[in-house]
Amino acid sequence: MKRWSVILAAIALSVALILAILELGPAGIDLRLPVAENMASSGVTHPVTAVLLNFRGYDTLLEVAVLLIALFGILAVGMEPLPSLVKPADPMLQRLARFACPLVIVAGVYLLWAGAFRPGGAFQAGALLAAAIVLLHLSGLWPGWGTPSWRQRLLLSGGFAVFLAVSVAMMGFGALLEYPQAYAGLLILLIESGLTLSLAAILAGLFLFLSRDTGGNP
Amino acid sequence: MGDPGSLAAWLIVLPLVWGSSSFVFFGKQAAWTAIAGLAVQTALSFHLAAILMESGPGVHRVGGWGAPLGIDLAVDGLSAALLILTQTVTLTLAIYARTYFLHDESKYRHFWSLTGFLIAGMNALFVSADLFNLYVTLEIIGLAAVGLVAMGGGVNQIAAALRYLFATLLGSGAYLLGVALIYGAYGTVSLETLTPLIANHVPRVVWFAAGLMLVGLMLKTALFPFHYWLPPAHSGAAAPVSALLSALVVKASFYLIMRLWIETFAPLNVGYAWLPASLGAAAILWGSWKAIRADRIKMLIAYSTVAQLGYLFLVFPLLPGLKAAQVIVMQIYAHGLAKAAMFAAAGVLVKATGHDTMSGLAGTAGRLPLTLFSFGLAGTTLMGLPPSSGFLSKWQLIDAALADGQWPLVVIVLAGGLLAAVYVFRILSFAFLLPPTNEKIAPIPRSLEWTAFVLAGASVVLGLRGVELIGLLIPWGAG
Amino acid sequence: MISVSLSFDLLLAGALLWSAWRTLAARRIDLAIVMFIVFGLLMTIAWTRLRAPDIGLAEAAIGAGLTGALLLDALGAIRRKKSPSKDNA
Amino acid sequence: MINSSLVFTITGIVLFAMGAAAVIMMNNLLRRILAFNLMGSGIFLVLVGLAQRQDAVDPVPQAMVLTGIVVAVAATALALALVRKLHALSGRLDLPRRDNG
Repeated sequence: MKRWSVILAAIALSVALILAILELGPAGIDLRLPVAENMASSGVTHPVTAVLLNFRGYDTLLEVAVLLIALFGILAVGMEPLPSLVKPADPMLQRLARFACPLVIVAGVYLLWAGAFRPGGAFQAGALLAAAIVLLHLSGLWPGWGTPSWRQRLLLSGGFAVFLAVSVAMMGFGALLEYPQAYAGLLILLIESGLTLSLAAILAGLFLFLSRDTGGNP
Repeated sequence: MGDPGSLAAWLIVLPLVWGSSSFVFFGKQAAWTAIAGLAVQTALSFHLAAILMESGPGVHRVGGWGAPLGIDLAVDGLSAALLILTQTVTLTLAIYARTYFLHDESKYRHFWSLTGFLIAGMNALFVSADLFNLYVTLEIIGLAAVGLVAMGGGVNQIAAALRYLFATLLGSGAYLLGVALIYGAYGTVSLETLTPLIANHVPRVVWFAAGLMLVGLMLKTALFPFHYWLPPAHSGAAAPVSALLSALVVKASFYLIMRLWIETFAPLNVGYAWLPASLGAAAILWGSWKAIRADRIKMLIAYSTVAQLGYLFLVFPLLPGLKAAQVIVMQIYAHGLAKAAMFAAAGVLVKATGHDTMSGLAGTAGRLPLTLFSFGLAGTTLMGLPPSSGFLSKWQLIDAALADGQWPLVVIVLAGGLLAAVYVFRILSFAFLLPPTNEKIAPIPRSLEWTAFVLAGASVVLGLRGVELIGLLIPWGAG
Repeated sequence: MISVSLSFDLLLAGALLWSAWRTLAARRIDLAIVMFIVFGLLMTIAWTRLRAPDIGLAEAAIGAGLTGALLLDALGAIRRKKSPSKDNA
Repeated sequence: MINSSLVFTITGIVLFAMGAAAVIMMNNLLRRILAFNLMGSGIFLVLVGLAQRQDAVDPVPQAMVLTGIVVAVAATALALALVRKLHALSGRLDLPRRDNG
């Protein structure tokens, strides 16, 4: 009964929404114009990066806060250490991981640098670095994380702290995140570099704190 | 940092600073850092309100771009009222929590960082003027609250946290789809830019978008029948967390509904007002009934929250209007203060008797008179007895409803008050009338009892000083 | 007359819906997770069709990659936890 | 005139409805997490697709979706942590039908 009413509601919603969007005329406001007009003063040349770290940089600041909250939540839940995997990691996999990791790191740094003028940026770069760490972990070369030391905690929250500090410092120029035009590019690169490191640590942490598989004996 | 906009920005930044620093430097000083930060925030929020009364609403253009390209923060009397409530209640609860968690420090060490981020998210929500930015603040609040419920890690907490998590994710999903449709229809998510556009023309898809956002936010506010996740989450969490969640967190998503429906979505109110109002009436009756039948103290208080949230939605047919906004703000204050006091008092009772059942209360009145007195004071606010702030909010609601010819609302309000009296007296009768069965009553730090009393006292005293609070909303009504 | 690119889009949309359906309807949970990762990779293609390469990169790395790894790891942990208790029973 | 943006917008709407219905109906918590992610992907498709229905690239919704993807992975990780803990404590992968209140 409940099942069928949910299914019917879902179908009705889809049909109604599809019909409604098909009759929709053009939007009254086109944000591509102001984005294009202000690109020159944004400090980067790639529009998505300009929106992400300048025009709507405040969203991004809060989004990093969301990631940190998930991390706090995972740590607060307190995972118990698991019995370790039965078979030790495959030496073939280890060789592959050792070979792939430098490549992934280079690719990550490239993405970070490329974000200023073409697709890429801190999030993709951080995710790639995190993937490298997860790969090392899965091949038994990187232990899972238990309770983080204060150094680890500094690394995890450092990118956010840099972002927050820059945002607040800019209040001296008028408002949160109001970069002076001449330094916008530099400040964005500073924020993105910090974010890349911390995002790599957080995203890998989401995995490694959860995994809690210390790699050795249980 | 003299203008309201910059003050609002500081209210978002400060809790992020102490929240993340208490993550890096765990330990005893984490609590004190949080309390110091909250004290500064409280002062700033009052300062903000004072400036607002003189100079009117303020705007902070983040990044200096201005909407619709950038994101604006907008502060008016309504947001200032909620900022003050949030900072003061959290400050008091932080003092309570420091003592409450003193002996379980390692288990609850993430309380401070999660609370910091939670408060930052709430402050950000109260002042954001951008639909997508509001989505991010909703996620901050939702995930931080889920983390707080799960903290401690017992089976019941984890199950309650999961139920809460799926409810909040489903709610923000529906909200975000609404935002996506609105961006598609108008090309902007800035409230300031949207308001004239929506007043001018409403394509059909925008009706659906508003409906999705309303349902999503009602789910997050635990309006009946979407309340199923609230009682386990609010009753299962540690007492300071229950107090934060019941007093403040559910009000955040409600505030957003109200913010949208009195301004930007006001042209859509005609079609939707009856739905929240009738659900609100059902919430009052159902929540009170479940509270009367509850056999655990914190479950009773949690169901009382379900009922009290109903009053907020009851006001919808009277919107938009200054009077209705005043009723809502007074009810948010009355319930916020009273419910924080009740959960704080319940925390004392649970700590003292060692369990959470109603029968365990037998004879506690003689041992913990101040706590039971606080509970009773908070109870008068929930019942709406004079001179409490609860009386003021319900009396204003009746007054406004009669002026508008909406007499069914009056019946519901009166019935709700009677039902509240039944469940409040149920607790008091266990505590006062039954002979003590439990000889072991653990010693309780005085500061726990006193913070509960301060909150309960504030909920009553506010009834005598309601004029100032209501006055804060007048610049909003004029502007 | 449907152009080549539009028919590719329709095919891709169909594949997206099919993989989503399989994710939800698969009897075995491990197959559901694998179908979800397939769905993530199809999403990556859809983002390039929508000329959103930034999202495509993020989807591949985070949506399909990290989320998939998290899900598989959780499943592994749950199975590892389950098997000893089964032996006892 | 139907174009690729509209095709993916419609796909997104159906994905949202499927995902949301499954989040409500399913009992297995891992499946509900999968359904939540499908629902999220659907929303992201609508956000970008509908904004670009005139066939012009719009960087603003694209940046919003990047934000949304990161939020979704954060929520997924937290949900998985809770599910794993629940399983470790109680051995079950679903929520009890009715709470004991």
